[in-house]
Amino acid sequence: MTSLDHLVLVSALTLALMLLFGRMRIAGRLAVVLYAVQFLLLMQTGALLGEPVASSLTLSVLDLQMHWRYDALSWFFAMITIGAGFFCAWYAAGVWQERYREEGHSPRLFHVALAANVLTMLILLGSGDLLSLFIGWELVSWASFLLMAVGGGPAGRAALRYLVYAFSGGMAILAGLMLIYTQTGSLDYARVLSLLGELSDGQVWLLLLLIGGGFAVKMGLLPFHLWQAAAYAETPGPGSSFLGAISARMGLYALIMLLVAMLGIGRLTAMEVPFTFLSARDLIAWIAALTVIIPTYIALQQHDARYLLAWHGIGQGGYMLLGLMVGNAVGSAGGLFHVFTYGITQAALLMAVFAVVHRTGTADLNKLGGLVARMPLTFLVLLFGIISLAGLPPMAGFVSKWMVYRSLVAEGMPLLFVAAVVGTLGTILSVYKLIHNIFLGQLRIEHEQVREAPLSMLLPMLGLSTLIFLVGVTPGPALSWVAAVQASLGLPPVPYTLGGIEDPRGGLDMLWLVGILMAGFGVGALIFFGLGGRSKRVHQLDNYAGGHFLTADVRYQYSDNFYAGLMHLIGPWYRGAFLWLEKALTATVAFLSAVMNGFYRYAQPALFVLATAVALLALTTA
Amino acid sequence: MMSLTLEGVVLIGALGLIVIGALGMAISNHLFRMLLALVLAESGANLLIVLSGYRVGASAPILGFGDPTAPMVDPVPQVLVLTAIVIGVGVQALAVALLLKVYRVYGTLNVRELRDRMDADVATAAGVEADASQDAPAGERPLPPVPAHASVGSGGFGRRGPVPFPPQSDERRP
Amino acid sequence: MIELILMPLAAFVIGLAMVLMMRRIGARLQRRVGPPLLQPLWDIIKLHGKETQTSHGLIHELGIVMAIGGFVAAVTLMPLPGMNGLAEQGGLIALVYMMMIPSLGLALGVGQCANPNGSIGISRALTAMLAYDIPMVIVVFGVAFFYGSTSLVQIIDAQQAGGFATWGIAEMPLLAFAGLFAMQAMLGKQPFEIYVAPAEIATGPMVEMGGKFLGGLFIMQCFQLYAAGALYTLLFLGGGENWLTFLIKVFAVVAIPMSIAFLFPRYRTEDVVRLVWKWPAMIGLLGIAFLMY
Amino acid sequence: MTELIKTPRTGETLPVKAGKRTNPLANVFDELVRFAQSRSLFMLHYCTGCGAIELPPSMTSRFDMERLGIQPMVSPRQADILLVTGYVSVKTLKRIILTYEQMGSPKYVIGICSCTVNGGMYWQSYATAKKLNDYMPVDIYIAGCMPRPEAVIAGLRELMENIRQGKADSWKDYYRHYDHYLGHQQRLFGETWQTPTDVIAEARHYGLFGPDTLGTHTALLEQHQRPLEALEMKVDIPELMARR
Amino acid sequence: MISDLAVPNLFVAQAGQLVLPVVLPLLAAFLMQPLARVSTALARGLGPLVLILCAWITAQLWIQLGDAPFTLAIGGFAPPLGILFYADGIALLFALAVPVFALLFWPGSESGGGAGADSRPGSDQADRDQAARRDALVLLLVAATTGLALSGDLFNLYVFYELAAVASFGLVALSGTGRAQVATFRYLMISAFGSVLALAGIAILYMQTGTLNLGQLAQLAPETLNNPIGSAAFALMLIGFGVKAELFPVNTWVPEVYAGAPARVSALLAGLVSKLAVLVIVRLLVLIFPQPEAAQMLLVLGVLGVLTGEFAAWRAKDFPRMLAFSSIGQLGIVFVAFSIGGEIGLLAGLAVALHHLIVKSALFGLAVRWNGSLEALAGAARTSPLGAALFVLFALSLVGVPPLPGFWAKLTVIVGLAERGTPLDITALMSILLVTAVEASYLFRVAIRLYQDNPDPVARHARRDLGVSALLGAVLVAATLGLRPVADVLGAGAAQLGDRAGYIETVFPSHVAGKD
Repeated sequence: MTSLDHLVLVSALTLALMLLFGRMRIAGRLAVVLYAVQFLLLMQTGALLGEPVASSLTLSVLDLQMHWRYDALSWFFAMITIGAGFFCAWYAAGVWQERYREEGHSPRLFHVALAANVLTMLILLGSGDLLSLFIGWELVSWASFLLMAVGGGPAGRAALRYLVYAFSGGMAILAGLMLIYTQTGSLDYARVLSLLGELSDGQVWLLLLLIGGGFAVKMGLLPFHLWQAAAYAETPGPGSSFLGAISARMGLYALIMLLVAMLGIGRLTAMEVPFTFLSARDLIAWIAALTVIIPTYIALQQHDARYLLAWHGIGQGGYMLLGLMVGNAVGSAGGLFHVFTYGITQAALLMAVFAVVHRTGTADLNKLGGLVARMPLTFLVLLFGIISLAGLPPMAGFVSKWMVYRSLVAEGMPLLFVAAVVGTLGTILSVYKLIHNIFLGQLRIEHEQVREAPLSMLLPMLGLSTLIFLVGVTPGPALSWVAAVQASLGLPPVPYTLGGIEDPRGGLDMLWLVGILMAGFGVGALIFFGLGGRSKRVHQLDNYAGGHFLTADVRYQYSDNFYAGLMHLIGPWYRGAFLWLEKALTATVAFLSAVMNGFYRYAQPALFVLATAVALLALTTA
Repeated sequence: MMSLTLEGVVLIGALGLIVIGALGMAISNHLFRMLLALVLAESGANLLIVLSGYRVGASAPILGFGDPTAPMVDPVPQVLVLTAIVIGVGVQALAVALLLKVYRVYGTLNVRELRDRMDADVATAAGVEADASQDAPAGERPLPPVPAHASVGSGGFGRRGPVPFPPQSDERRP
Repeated sequence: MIELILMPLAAFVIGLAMVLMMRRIGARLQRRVGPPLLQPLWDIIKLHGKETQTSHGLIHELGIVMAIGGFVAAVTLMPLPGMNGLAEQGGLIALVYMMMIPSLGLALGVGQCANPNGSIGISRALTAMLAYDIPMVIVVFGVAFFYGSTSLVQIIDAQQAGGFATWGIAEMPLLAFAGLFAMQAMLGKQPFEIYVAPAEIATGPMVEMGGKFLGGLFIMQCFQLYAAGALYTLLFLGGGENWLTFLIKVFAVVAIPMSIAFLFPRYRTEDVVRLVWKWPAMIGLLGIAFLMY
Repeated sequence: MTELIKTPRTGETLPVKAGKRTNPLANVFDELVRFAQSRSLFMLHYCTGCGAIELPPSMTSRFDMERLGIQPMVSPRQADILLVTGYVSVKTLKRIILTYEQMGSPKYVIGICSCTVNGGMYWQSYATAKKLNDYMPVDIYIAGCMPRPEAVIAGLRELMENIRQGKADSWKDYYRHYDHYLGHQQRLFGETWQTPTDVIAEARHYGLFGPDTLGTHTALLEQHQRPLEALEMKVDIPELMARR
Repeated sequence: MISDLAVPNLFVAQAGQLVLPVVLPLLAAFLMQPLARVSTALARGLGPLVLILCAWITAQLWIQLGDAPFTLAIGGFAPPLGILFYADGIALLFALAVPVFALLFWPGSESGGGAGADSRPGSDQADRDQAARRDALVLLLVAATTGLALSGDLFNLYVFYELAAVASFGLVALSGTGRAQVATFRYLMISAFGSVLALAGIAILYMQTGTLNLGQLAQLAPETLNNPIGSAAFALMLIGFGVKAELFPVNTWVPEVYAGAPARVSALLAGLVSKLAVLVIVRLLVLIFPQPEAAQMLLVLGVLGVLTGEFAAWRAKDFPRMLAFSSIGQLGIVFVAFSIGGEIGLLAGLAVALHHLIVKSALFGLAVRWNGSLEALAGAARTSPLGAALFVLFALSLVGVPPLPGFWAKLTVIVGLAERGTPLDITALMSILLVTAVEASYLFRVAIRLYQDNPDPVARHARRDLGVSALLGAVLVAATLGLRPVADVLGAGAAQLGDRAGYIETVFPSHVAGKD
C-alpha cells in the first residue's frame, strides 16, 4: 500500500459512505471531513517534489498493462480537484442541502455524484499508461454526466448534450489510441514516448485530430464548446461550482499529457499546416485564442448569471492552453497557474451566484438588482471573483494572465496578444454586467426582505475569496508548485519570487503592486473622507430622473441588452455558426436514421435479399 | 460453346427456378403470389439438391431394384430432399394459415397497404405517432407548434409574464 | 520612499494645469476668455466643501476611492525625471491593467447609484474601453517588443540613448500615430464622448455624483490627463531627460487631443468601436508588421 | 385646508454668519471655501419659459460666463444654482421642487423673468404658481421680460458676492422652515404631496434642524409618507449564525 | 431409446447424455398438448421441469467433460456417414444457456409484450389450450436451438434451424393480433427465402465435396472449397442462416417482429436464437471457409448492420423497436468481431455475443411493461426505481463504459480490428466508434427521460421480470468483478472454437485412422 493507494481508497470510501449515509443530515459534514482527509493524504504523497508515487495496483487486460502513478502534474491537478471538492461539499453541507431536499431532490444523489467525480478524477490523474488514461477519462465523463443530470429537467437535456459530445470525443480518443497501438504495439507511456518520434507527420496530425479533439471536447475548445455552458449552468449549485472549477480542466490535463509530455512543443512547432505558414503549435494556439474570444463574447449576451459564468469558463480554458502553447517558462507557468487561479475564482463566483439564487430564486440578470444592500458579503465574494476573472490587480487571476501576456510579448506574438486582450476586455464587460445587474442598481420590491446568504454557504465563499486575494498578493508559494510541475514536464521552470516573477526584462512583484494600490486607496480614502463633508445615504428612489417622481413599482434599472451600442455593431457578427454546424450534424444523423428506418420499413425485403445474394455471388466470382 | 448435357440442363433449370422464384418474391405485390413464388424457389433448391447426388446413367439406390453392382445414384441427397420438402410444405402451410388470418384482420393482402396498416397498428399499440407512409400525400402538414419561450417575456422593462424558473436557456445565437 | 509621495503629487498638480489648459483651449477655440488660472482648484475645493453630500451607499463611496486610488497607484509606476518610483516592480503590462482599476471602481460606484443614466454611461464607457484598448495594447505590445522589455525604465533608457533618432516616435511612427488616436478615445474627448452625452443621459456616469463625489472625479480627471500624457511621453517621446523637457512633452501631448476635441461633434457608440477598431488598430498592426519584418 | 393656507412663516430671519471664528485656521479655510464656492458655480437651468433664450448668449463668446467660473451642469446633484427661467406652472413646480431638493447644499435659486416674481403675464392663470419664493427660498430674482444677458450676469455677480460674504444661505431656510414651504406646497398639490427626498431627515443629519422645521404640515406629511430610509448595508452576524 | 445410444466410445456413460437436452424438450413439446387435456397443472409444470433437467444435464456434462471437445454419433453410425453431435466448451455453454434463458423468459401468466395490452379475454379452456401451445412451442424452440449448438452435421443444422424458425413463427404469431401475424408472415417469407438460399448453398457444398459432415468438410475444404464456387456457397448459406442471426440485409423482419411479439419471446429471439444462428455461421466460417473472401463478406455485412441498426434506433419511438434496432447493430458488431478471425477475433466475437445475450435479454425483460412509446416512459424511475437503475446499468454496458464487460468486449473488437488494420477494418472500426456515440445518445435520452418528473408514469414492473433483469444485472456486475476468470474461460473457448485441426481430430481421431 503506497500513499497513493491510501488516497484513492479514502476517496472510494467517501463515495461508499455517501452512498450509505447520503440521506442523513450529517452526510454533508462527513463529506467535508473526508475531503479534508484526502487533501492531507495528497499532501503526504510528496509527488510534487519527489519521485512519482506509484500505486500498488496494476492490471493487465489483453496483454495491455495498466498502472497508476502520481507525478507533479497529477499532484497539482489533484490538489485543485480535492480542494474544489472540499469547498463545494462545505457549501452544500448545511442549509443548501436542506433546501435541496425540500425541493424534492435527493441530497444523497448529489453527494454521491460529487464524490464519484472526485474519485474518478483522482483515478484519471493517476493514469500511468494510455489505456488507464482512457478508462479514467470515460469514468470522469460519466461521473460528470451524473452530476449534471441530477438536477433533472433542463439539466437533463444539457447533460444529454454533454454526453453525446463527450462520448463522441471518447470514441475519437479510442480510435487515436488504436492508431498509437498499431504503430507502437503498446499503450505504455514510456514505450509510446520512445516510438512516437518515428510517426510520420500525417500520423501525428491524425493523432492530434483524434485524441486532441477528444480531449478538447471536455475542455470545451472551440468547435466543441456548445455543450458546456448549459451543462455546467444547470447543475445544482455546488456541483456547478465544482464542475466549473476543475471538471473541464481534466481535458487540459489530458491535452498536456498529449501535447507537452508526449509529443512535445518542439514537435508541434516543427509540423507545418499544409498550404499555410502556420505550424501545428500556432494552430492550437489560435484555436485557444478563438476559444478565449468567442465564448467570452457569447457570455456577454447571456442574461442568466449561471450561463454567463459558464460561458466564461470555456473562454478561460483558452488562456490556459494559450499559455502552454507559448511554451516558454513564463507562458507555460501562466497557463498552469491559471488552472489554479481560475479554479478558485470560478468556484467562488458560482457559489456567490447560487447563493443569490438560493435567496431570491432566480439567476435572471433582468430580474435582480440592488442586492448589495441585502447580501453585502456575497457581493464582496463576487467582487473579488470578478476582479480575478477579469484579470485585474490585485487578485489571483491577474498574476496568471499577466504571465500569459508577458510570454506573448516576449515571444513576439502580436496577434495572439491582441486576441488575448480582446478576450480580457470582453470579460471585463460581461463581469461588470454580472455584478451590476445582480448587486448594484435598484433593489426590487420583491427582494426587500432578502437576507444574507446562510453562514454555511458564506464561509466557503469567504474562504475562497480570501484565497483569491492571498494568492494574488503572494503568488510565490503557488508558483513553486507550478515550477515543480514544469520541471516534471521537462519545461523550463519559471523564476518565481514570493511576490511574483523575476525577470530582468520586466518582472512582476505583486507585493509592491498591491502595496502601492492599497496605499493609493488609502490616499483616495483620505481625500474622499477626510476632505469632503459628511454625506448622507438616501433612499434609492431619491434619484435623478429628469424631474420624474420614481415609485417602487416601476423599475429604474438598466439591465436588458446592457451593451446595446456594442451589440449594434457586433450583434450581426453572432452568426451561430457552431450552433448551425451542430444542427447540421444532428440533421445528418436524423436523415441517416430516417433512411435506415426506411430500409427496415421497406415493403419488399426479398428484393434486398436477392440483391445481396447477387452482389455477393458477383463478388466471389469476380 | 460447351455442349449441354442433361445434367447441365437440369442444373440451369434448378437455378432458373430459384431465380424466378426470387424475382417473383421480390416484385410481386400480393402476399399470396409471393408465397407461390417461394414455392417455386423451394422446388428449385430441392432440384439442386437432388442434382447434387445424381450420376449419369446410374440406377436408383433402391435395394432389390435394378443391378446392385451397377453405379447407383448417391442416395443421401434424395433422403435430404425428402426432409427439405417436408419442411417446405410445413412452412408453406403455416404461411397460408397466417395469410388467412391476416386477411381476416386487415382485409387486404396487398403488400404496401398491409405495411401501412400494420405500421399504424403497431404505432397505435405502442402509443406513438406513426411515421408518414411513403405513399402518403405530402400536403396537409400541421403547422409547427408555437415555441414555448415565445410567449414568455424575456425580462426587461415593463414585460411581466409568467416567470419560468430555472429560466430558459438563453443562448441566443452563440 | 519620498518618491512615492512626490509622484502622485506632481501628477495632481500637472493634471490641474492640464485641466485648465483643456478648458482654455476649448474657450479659445470658441473665442471665449475661458476660466481663470485656479478654476480647476476652486471647483475641487468647492465640491469638497459642499455641506450636504448625497451618497447612495458604501459602494458609491468606495467607487470614488478606488477611482482616485487606482490612479494614485498607477502614476507611481510611471518614471519621472529622476524618479523611478515602482517602475521596476510593475512594468508596462501591470501599468495598463492598473489603469483599468479606476474605471472598475467608477463603474461600481455608478452602478450603486441605481440610476439608469449612469449605467448606460458605464455601459458605453466600457464599450469605448473595449474599442480603444485594442489599439492601445497593440501599441504597448509594439513598444515592448521593439525594446525587448516591459520595463518602462529600460524603455526610456533605450530611447534616451541616441537623442531624437531613438525616440519611439522616430522609430515607430505608425505606432505613435495609433497611440495618439487611441489616447483621444481613452481620454473620452470628442468625438469619443458618447458615454458622457450630457443632454441625452445627463452626463452618464456622473449623473448622481455631487459634492465630494464629483470632486473626486475631478481629481481623477487630473490624474487621467496626466497619466495619458505621461504614458505617451514615456513610450514614444523618450520620457523626460529633465523636468523641463518632460513637462513640455507631456503638455504638448495632451494639447493635441484637446485641440482636436473641440472641433468635432460625437460618434455613436458603435461608430466609436467601428472607427477605432478600423483605423488606429490597423495602423498599429501595420506598425508592428514593420517592426517584426 | 384653510388652516394650512393661513399658516404664516413664523421664523425669524436667520442669523447671518456674523463675525469671524476664533480659530484663525478655521477662518482661513472658511474664507477659502466660501471663495471657492463663489468662484465656482455650476448651474442647472430649469428652462421653463422664454428666459432661457437669454442664457446661451451669456454663456458663449459674447459674455462668457466661464470666466467667472460659472458652468452649466445637467444633473441637480452636480449643480449649485437652480435657474428658473420663466413662468412656473403647477405641474412644473412639482419638478422644480423635486430638483431643488435633490441638489446638494449650499444651493442657490435664481428666479429669472417677472413670471417667477409674481406670475407676470400669467397672473390670471389658474395653472401657474405666482411666487416662486412661497415654495422654496429664492436667492436672487432677476426681473425683466426677458432680462438681458447683462442683467443675468449682474445677478450672478451679486450672488457670487453674497456667497463670498457668507450671506447667501437661504438654502438653510428651507430646512429650518420646512413646514412653511411644505404648507404652500401642500396647498397647491394636495395633502398627499411627497417628494422622494427626506428633507426632515437631512435637516437632522446635517444639524440644520430648526424650530420651524416641523409643524402641522409635516405632521400631515407623516401621515401619508412612504418611508424613505436608505437601504442600509449591514451584516447581521448573530442572525447569520442562526440557522437558515 | 437412450440405450440405443450406447456407442463403443471412451465417454460411453456420460457423453450419451448429450442427446438428452435436444430430445427431452422435443418429447415434452409433443406430449404437452395431450397432457394439458389430462392435467393442466402437470402440463404447466412440465416445461420448466424439462428445462431444469436439460440445464442440469448440460451443466453436468460441461463440468465433467468440458475440458476437451468430444463427439457423439447418433445411432452409433460413425461419421462421416452417421450424424453426430459435437460438444466443445462453447457448444456446451450455449447448450446450457438455452434452457436457462428459456426458463428465465418462460412465457408465464404475465403475458406482456406488444400483445399484452389488448389480448382478448377468452374462455378458461381456450386460455389453457393457448398456454399449452405456447409452452410446446417454447420447448420446440429450446430443442431446436440446443440442436443448433450441438449438431456436427450441416444438414442437421439446417433441419434444426428450420425447426427453430417454425417454433419462433408460432411464438410470434401466438399473440393473435393482426400486426403480429403480418410481421410473422413477413418474417416467414424472408426466413423461407433464406432457407432456399441456404439449401442451394448446401447443395453446392455437397456437389463439391460429397459430404455434409462438418468434420469431413473441414478436411476437404482446403482443396475443394477454396475457390469462387465455395465462396458462393458460403455467401448463400450466410444469407440463409443470417436471417435468424439478424444479418444485414435479411434482418428487415426484426423491428416488426420484436415490436409485435410478446416481450419475453423477443428476449428469447433477440438474445438467444440470434446467437445460436451466429454460432452456426461461425462454425462454417472457421471450419469450412477460412478464405479471406468469406470473412470479408461477414465484415462488410456486419458493418452495414451496425450502421443501419444503430442509426435506425436513434429515431425509434417505442421501446421494443429501439431495442430491436439496437440488437441489429450489436449483432453487426458480433459479425465484425468474428470476421477478424484468429483467436482474438473469436474471443471478441464471443465476448460481444455473450454480453449482448445477457444485456439485450434483460432489456427485453424490462420491456414487458415498458412496451409503449418512449414518451410514455417519462418518470418511470419513480414507480420502478430498480428497473430504471437496471436500464442505466445495461445501457452503460451496452455502449461500453470502462469497468463494465461491454467495454472490454468492444475494446477487444477494436483492438482486433486495429491490429489487422486493412482499410476495410479501419472503416469498420470507425463505424463502430461512430455508432457507439449514436447509441449512447439514444439510450441515455431514454435514461434521462426515465428520471424526469411525471405525475402519471407507466406501471411498475412485475416482480418476476424485474427479478430476471436484476439477476442478469448481477451476472453483469459479477463479470465485471471477475473479469479475469471470465476472460480466461472465454479465451479457452475461443481457442477451442478456432481450432480447426482439433475439430477434425475430435471427429476423426487420428489414432483410429492410424490403426486403419
